[in-house]
Amino acid sequence: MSYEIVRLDILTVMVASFATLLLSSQFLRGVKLRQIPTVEASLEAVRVATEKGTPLLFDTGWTGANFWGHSSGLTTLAFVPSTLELLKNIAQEAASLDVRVITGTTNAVYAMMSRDFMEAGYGMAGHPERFNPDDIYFYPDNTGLVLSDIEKIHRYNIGAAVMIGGHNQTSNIVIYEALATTGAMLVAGEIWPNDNSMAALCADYLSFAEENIAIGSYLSDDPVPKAILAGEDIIKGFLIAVVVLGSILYYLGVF
Amino acid sequence: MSKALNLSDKRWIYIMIFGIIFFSSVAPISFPIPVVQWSKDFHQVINQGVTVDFADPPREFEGVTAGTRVFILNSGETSKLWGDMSEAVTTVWKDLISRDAEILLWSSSPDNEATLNKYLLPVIYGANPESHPDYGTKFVNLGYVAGGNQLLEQWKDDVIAITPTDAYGNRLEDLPMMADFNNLKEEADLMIGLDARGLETIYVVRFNTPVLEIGGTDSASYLALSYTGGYFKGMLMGQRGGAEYELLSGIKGNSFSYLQNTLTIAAVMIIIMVISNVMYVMKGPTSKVTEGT
Amino acid sequence: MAQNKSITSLIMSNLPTVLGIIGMFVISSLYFTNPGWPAAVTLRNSVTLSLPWPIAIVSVLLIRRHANNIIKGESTLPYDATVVGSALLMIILGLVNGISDPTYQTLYANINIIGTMAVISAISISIFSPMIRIYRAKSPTMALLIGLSILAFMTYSPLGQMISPVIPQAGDFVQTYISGASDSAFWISTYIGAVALVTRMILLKEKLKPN
Amino acid sequence: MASPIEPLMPYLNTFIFFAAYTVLYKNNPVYRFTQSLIVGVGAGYLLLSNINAFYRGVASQTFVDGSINFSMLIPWILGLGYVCIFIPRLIDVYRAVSILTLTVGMGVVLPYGPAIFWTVSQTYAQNALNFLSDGFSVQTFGNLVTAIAYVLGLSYFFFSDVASKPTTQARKLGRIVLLIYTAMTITTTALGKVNLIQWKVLDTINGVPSTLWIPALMFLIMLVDHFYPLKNIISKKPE
Repeated sequence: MSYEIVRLDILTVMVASFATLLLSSQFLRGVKLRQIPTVEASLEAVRVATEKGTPLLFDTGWTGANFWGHSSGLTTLAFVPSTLELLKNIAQEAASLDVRVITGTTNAVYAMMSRDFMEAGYGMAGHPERFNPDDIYFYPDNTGLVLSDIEKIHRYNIGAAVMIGGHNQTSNIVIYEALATTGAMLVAGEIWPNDNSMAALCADYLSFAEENIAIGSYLSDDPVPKAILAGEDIIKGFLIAVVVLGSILYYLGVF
Repeated sequence: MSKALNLSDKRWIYIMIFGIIFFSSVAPISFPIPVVQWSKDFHQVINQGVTVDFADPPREFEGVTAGTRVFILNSGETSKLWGDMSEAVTTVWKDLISRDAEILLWSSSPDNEATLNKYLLPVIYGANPESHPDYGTKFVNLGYVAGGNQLLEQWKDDVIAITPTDAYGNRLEDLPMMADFNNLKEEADLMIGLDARGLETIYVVRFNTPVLEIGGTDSASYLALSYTGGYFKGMLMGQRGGAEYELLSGIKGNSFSYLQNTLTIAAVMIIIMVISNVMYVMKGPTSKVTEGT
Repeated sequence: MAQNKSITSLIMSNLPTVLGIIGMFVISSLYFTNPGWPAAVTLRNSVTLSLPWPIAIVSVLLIRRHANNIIKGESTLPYDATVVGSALLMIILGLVNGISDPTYQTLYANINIIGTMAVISAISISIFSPMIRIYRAKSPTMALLIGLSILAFMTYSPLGQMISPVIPQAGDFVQTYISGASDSAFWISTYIGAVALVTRMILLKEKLKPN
Repeated sequence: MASPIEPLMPYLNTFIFFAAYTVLYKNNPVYRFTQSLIVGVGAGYLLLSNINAFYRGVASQTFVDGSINFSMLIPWILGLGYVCIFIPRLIDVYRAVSILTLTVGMGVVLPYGPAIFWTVSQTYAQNALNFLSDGFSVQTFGNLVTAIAYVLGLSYFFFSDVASKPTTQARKLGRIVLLIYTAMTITTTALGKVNLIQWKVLDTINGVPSTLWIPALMFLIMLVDHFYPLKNIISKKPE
């Protein structure tokens, strides 16, 4: 059987992207990274919840919902590790300050992973007994998640929230509005641009799109994820060059 | 214990918005609207066609005429946006029927399927669409089939092999319309996504399939890449998009009744934002500075 | 020798992930080949056909959770009973009369579908509220953004056209050409981040379990 | 055939829609009941829809004309692997099946990233200088603006000091480009979503039967409750 290759140019770009990042993982170790405001602010939110004497809401929305081939595909998977790493760090801080962390998601598998990471965080703080698996909530659809989040915000008078993830149809702002009712501190970043716009309107601390994916690498002690993050800059630089130089070459008729 | 009504209570905002919507609904007026470029493009593609040239050789589509095979993907957020998409979808559907097109419908989730079952199909095909004379020859409903992008990858080669029956249990091979509407990469002449994503990379860049999009007003914000990148050859966004398509196609609908509401609410919001910001600048900043903005 | 052993043990301890990554690239090859490799097509199709299972299981887990709350006598008992009771009612209706049963269909459409639209419609009020309460010209950038929001209000309602046709033209320009490019930057940075995620998986840095 | 409860549905429909809004007044039992009902009905429906989807796609195709279709056995095996989530001793089987599904799903969509970032960049490059060859128009000027805005926006996402420090000015402009998007999106989203409320309000006014009295009654009850809390009438205790 003979196989025809479709779009060799895209295949080349994909292979080159992986090659760049794999090489970066070796050669860019130790490269310094700029700050992302939500990394430190997320831990600050735990302290604010402590002062107010209320639980912290950690909501990641649709994160991981697209394990199953949904149309938004890869982008919903990309920030799964990042949110889990953040949850582990928040859980560690919360355990030491004895703050309850209530989570919300739309996926049972992601909820199961959340349990692993949260439990690890409480263990790292030396307070595994403070971990309550019943504080991990999931709903089969976005509607259930938003409606129940609002109810919990009112019921627990939530004082601080970290909402880093992927919500749906900007429904994150309905949760933000409920948080405004209780006067909660809000740390937010969304993976999708329209949801991110709502975070820009309401959040006390904000991160944009890919910054939310990068948070996991910032929180890790491993130098390899940071090196890969630095390697991504090469791909972005290449795309910028494609536009700048490519436009001139197209105009000159070279292509 | 009785409580006084406090002007700083933000629930006044909610009451005001509901008030505007109510009064706009009981006193609708028609307004002139400009037709945006992506709506013009949408009608142009339906009416006259388009050339798609991402891969070699380019594909010429000559507009929707009798027998044009149109695959409609109810695969985005239809259930959530229906109140903002209803008129555009209905008007375009009527236009496709008037042009004698063959329509294949797929829903990516149970809620999307239920939305069209309740609000669209009864209007177009009656209470039992499977009993309509056009069913099987001009319209086939695949219903909810799980799989998202993976399914679209599979259907590009063969629909019937992956999904042997329609939403009502009929075998697809028994429906005349499906005889030459099976290999979507070649046999779908046009795709119309209802807030659908993923078509750009699955169909457009590899097979030059013409793709149009219908979404909510704000769908344009996250679908803009697909329009400026040239993947979508036209878009209708929100009830305003529906009104624009009514103007372009001459098919009457209900889109214009929504424009009174947007006019009133836009005017009120502009006045409030201008006044509150002028007062803020005059008083000097007192509230907290948000990091994000 | 010791290093080889540690690499072997690393791979063996991550066998499902290693096999999954190999599978991932085999499946990816289908994008670029015509026709696709039959074994890869079979794997992809089989996984797709099995997808209803995990989605259905989420519902079962949710119902189980609320049933457990009832058994434990939690303070949320009436609401847990509502969740479990309504879910069981739907399941019984669907199983007894089939999923085309009119009562089953109409309950879903008039409770869940309309509830979803209610939540999504509440987005508008949740935007108008902070726009009135906190959207202030705290800096020149904020002043620009507020100006653009006003332009958008005029463009996407008949108001702009009633004042001057130039207004909607200007709004459309910003939306199509600047917001469009910005949308691309948002998405593309995310896609690059996703490629980085797969790279970390290849290097076994992403196990989806905590260390 | 219509359901015998169909005549009640317009009232239920309107009640559910506006009951979801009562939380704007305050957290209350009507909201909590409605929320629980939506979650429960959704869970039951989703479960059966997916059983039906599996029946259509796999179960009904497993035995065809008296013989086994072996290609249909793999989805069955994977499905049984998922069921292991309910058996703690076999949870690793569930994890393995999940990883397989996850990686196959990622394999399908993995090429989409490079396909998008390569073809978008190419398209922008192709059109950026059209004003030099095709003359100055809104479209050719717009294409130039798009290319510049895209470059600035992308530069915002530089992470390493090596790349981000020399491009500080471009990144600041890039942040403004991203914020311009947010300003436009906030407004278009609000205007789009307010249509959804009007769509339902029009239904309460023009639908048969008219159900406008339901939200009106709800509003009145909330107003009364604000001054004379209904809870006190029921429990005979001050709030």
